[in-house]
Amino acid sequence: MSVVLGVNDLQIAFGGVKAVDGLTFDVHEKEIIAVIGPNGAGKTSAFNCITGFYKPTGGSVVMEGTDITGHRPADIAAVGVARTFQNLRLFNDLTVLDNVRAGMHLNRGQSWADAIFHTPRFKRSEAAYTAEAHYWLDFVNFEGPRGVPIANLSYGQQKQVEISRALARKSKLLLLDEPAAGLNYTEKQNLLELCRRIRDLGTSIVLIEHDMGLVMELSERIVVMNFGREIAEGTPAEVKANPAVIEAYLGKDEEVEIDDNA
Amino acid sequence: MTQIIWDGLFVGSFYALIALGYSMVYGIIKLLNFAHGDIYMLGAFIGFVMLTSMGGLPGALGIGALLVVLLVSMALTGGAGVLIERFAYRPLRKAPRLAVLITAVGVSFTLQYGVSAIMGSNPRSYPVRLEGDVFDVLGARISLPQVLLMAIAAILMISLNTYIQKTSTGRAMRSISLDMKGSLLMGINVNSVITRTFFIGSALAGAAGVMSGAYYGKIDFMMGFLIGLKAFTAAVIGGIGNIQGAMLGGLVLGLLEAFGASVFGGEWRDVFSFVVLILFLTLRPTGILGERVTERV
Amino acid sequence: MSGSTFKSQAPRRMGPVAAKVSGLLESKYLGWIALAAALLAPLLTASPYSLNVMTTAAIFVMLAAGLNIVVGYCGLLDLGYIAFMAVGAYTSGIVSRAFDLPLFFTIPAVLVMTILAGLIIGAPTLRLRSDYLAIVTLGFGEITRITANNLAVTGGPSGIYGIPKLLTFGDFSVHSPAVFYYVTILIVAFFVLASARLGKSRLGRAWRFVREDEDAAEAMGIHTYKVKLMAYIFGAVWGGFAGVLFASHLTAISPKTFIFLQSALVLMAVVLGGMGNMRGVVVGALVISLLPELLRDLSEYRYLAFGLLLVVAMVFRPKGLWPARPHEDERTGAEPQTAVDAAVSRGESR
Amino acid sequence: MRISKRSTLLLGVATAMLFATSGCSGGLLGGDDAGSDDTGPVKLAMVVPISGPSAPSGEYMSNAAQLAVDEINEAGGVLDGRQLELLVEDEACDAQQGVASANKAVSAGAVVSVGGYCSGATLPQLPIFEEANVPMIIPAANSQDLVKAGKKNVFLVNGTGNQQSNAALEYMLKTGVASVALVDDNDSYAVDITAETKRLIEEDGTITVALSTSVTPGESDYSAAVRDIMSANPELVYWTGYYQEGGLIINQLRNAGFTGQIMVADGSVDASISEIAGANAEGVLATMTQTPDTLEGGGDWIASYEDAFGSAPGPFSLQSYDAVRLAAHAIDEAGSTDGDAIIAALEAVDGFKMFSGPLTFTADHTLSSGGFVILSVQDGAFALEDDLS
Repeated sequence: MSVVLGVNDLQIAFGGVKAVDGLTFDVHEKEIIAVIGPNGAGKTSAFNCITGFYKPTGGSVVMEGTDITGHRPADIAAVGVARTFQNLRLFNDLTVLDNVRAGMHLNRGQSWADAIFHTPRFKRSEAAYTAEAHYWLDFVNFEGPRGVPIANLSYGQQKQVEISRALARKSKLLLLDEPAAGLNYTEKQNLLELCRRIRDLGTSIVLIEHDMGLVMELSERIVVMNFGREIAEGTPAEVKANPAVIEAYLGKDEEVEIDDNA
Repeated sequence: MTQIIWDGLFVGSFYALIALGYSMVYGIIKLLNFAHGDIYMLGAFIGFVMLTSMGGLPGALGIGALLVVLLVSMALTGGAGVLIERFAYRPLRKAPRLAVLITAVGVSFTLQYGVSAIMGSNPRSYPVRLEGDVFDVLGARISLPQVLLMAIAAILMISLNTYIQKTSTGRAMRSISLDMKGSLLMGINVNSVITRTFFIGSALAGAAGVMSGAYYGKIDFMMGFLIGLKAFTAAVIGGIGNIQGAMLGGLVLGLLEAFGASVFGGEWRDVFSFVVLILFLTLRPTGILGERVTERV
Repeated sequence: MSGSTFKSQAPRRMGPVAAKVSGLLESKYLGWIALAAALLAPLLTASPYSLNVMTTAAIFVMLAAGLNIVVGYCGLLDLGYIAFMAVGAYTSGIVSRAFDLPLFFTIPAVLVMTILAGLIIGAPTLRLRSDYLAIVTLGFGEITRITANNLAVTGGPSGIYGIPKLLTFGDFSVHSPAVFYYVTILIVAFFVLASARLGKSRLGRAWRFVREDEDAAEAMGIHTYKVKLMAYIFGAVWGGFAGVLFASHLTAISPKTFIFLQSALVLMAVVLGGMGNMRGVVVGALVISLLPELLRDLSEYRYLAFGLLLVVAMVFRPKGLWPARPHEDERTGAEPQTAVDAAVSRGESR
Repeated sequence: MRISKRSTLLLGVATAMLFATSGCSGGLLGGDDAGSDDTGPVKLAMVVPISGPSAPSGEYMSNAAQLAVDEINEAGGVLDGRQLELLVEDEACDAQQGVASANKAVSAGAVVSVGGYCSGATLPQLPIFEEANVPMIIPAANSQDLVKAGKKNVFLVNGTGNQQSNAALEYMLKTGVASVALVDDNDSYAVDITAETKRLIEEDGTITVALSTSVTPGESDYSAAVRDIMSANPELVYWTGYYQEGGLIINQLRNAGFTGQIMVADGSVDASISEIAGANAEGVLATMTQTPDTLEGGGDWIASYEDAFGSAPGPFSLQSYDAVRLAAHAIDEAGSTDGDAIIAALEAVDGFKMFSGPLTFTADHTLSSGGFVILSVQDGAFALEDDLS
């Protein structure tokens, strides 16, 4: 299995505080990896470094052989990294379809001149945008209205739209920041199934998640962080048995059993 | 040469007084209060109305009367600032930044043309004028009124600085500017602190307005526009949100302008200061004294 | 399917008349109706005065359409927009007088200069925070005006007068007021249509994404800086062409025309009309430019009223009086599903 | 979209009704020759600032023009009994507004224009009046650009920048000034005078121009200009801008210890200048055409003006009054309201009696003699210093 993303000794500091301090992991093709850790462990900061929203103060990020360390987020997205955000970052005033079309921005297919003169090329391109947006909404089993502003949707539906938007990017790698937060049981089960279908498309997934049940069931490997450092990495079973992980989550000297069932 | 420095410092102290309000408000609620320059104009007109209505009295009382007028004008412009915050800005505290900025432009328009509607669009001349001896210091001609005005400006700025550093309100201001949500959680009455900030900032601008009227003699409803821009430039030079920075920035801009004007010619003076503003914003947006702030996603 | 199912979801409590008016305003033929009205108007009144007022209003509509790209679509507050109009007007004035050309032939030069102006103003400033951007554009607007005032090539403070006509074919000149009005209306209509269409394209969507959430847009691979620069350049070109029409209309331009007040008026048209909603912007521009003509006696108070209106509008309707109501049809069923599958398949993604 | 189709129809019907009710008055379909009416009043257009910072001047001008119109009407009007009517429109010192108002006046059927205060707003009006074949008698605006435009329908009854500069130079030579500083406010009117004065001084060669500089209007602090003047150390400072900044500069110059003479151009001749500069304005000289209070025999005229409007006349009141009288004279001479005939009559005017002296136009339609005199501030008001004769 070839390596899609290589994160090597990643570091970022804010005014002397090291939010991420030496994070290293690889993501292979068609792999689902979870990054877990207590609140403030530096998971989202790591995501932001990988996707270019923060400039790492050290280390490197390599995407399919291209060094993307410290590049612009847009350039990193263009190389094939898509992401969702911890708190939904949708375009609230725009329609559901427009939100999904955002993921297709790099498809091109029309120029501004095409738009002004409504050339056949423009019409074809717009039809393709719309059709593809519907395709991705269907893919995530979105059942809400599609022509209305995002703000009219339920939270669960908004989460679905955010994932379809990222999917529309058609990237090799998808970073999901707490995709299950705020979802009910059924929705979580759907998410689980969705992630697998995404993987089957050929996309690797890295997710930050607090729901251990979901993490254990879904991910092939788990990276555990605490205080910016990587304290463990391995299969779900290995991680569950790792004393450092248990300590990080529950403090010293306590027996712990991480619940398998979500 | 000494004359250039002195002139620059004198104008700079006006910039500094106005820049303080800009900077304080920006520091606390990240609002670029476009109408701030017009508060300065409002102060000048309030002073004008008071002095005119007193008839011949102020002339006889001289500087004492002027000081009283200065204080009352400060109180009134401070109140105006509070009202503006309450009715125009507070309802928009959570609105998109664009909406707030546009509101500020609207407030500025309202103040300018409100004063123009009431007082007429013609320039007015101040009934009381500061006059006094001129003496020569190291080749610069320095007049008594200039010294007096700079002393008043200095006193105002020093007391403000003490207030911010030493009192609980001052600490609350600093804390809100660092973290508004956190301050709310810590039990700070954010609204009351913001109100005070607007009061103080506007009062200082009002003071500058009265001082300008009394020194230069001519006031008009557009007088706040350009100086507002300059004061903003000063605040940026010093590091916006930073109190000492605003004072420093005012003086620095005054000096830069004085030298710029003597090098490039008076007609390019404003272009010169706008270029300074743009250079600072693009090359060092945190100003001379500001700290680098990382914006979080 | 008309898509009325979800349209009715929007909360609307209005009587039948209001509904009819609203239906009319949302009609997709509204633009054509407005154009027809503009073309028919001179049949009713064609005095030099009314033609002048209508021509001025049309040019103002064009300015508002341009600023709407920057402020409405892209969410960048530009307080010095009139500078672009100045660049266009001065370029065409200077070039046409220097080479004794009708203004029409200065268009390439105007294009180059306005794009340059957009780049010069945009490139250093578009990385700034939005409020800094506002004040820097104000500064640039003033710099442009003062520079025009100070330079000899721009005619100094008296500006340029005796600007040639837009176009002359032998004896026939398009400068008789009525003909010029029609030429202006057609040009403005084209630019308004073009900006409305841009708004509904890939680029227009990118502008809105940037306006709504810059970070999310970046994460989607949208180079926000370039996209903003594009908005600036389009806005600049619109403003520049409005400047050419303006120069041709007035035959004289001077720095005094390009003061901050003018930028603020265009901004008001955009804001009051409804940021991002091209129809609203056109209405806003017409109101701002025609109202003072209708209420000449109150002209002293109009700016006060505009200022108050701006504050009130923002406090109670932060998106403008007639904001864009995003809505589109649900699935039309026309999408060729197999073609989508093909497009979606991995190979074509990059 | 069912609703919209019906409303399209509605709008169509409404438009049709509008057409039907409005008839064809003035539309492209009907005749729009508004000015061809031979019996009604003869309309004179006066486009002057009514709003904005120059509004007071506009009032001085429109009042005086109205006074002349009333007097002429009382004496029987023009063209054997037709009354004159004055249409006052706002220019607001703004090009756009000026054009709109000029068009409005043309639409209303004005046959002669007797307005024009701000040169910047007057220049773009030239083509409009030219196209409508309406002669312009411009009472106040006097930029050289108006002359340079070379329009045959344009006549200036105020002295031009060139004549003002000549008057300034004449006085400087007369009083033996050796060096001058020229300061303007970067406005077209002021820059025009500065440039012209500089050219004349350099041509003449006896006086040196120690400094020529501009300030930005609308500010309070002019220390940069003051510093430059102090270091150039001229014997006379000639300020060519308006009184608002003029007052400030006079004040700041005197406070900085300037002891030489200060002279201002006609834009600064306003009572406000001594309000702003206070005692420092005493003795300030001005180049100015005659104002009623400096004119011999102006007293009666002032009295009738005050009678009619309850306030004293101001700058350019006289010129406006004369412009209307001149217009009436030309219309009578021409025997019709035809533009070409009136222009011919104006060109033929020889020794028409005006306040500024007998009028004959030069080839470029300016006054043969500008009538500029030197005033000075005495006890807070401008008074005649030297009539340069």
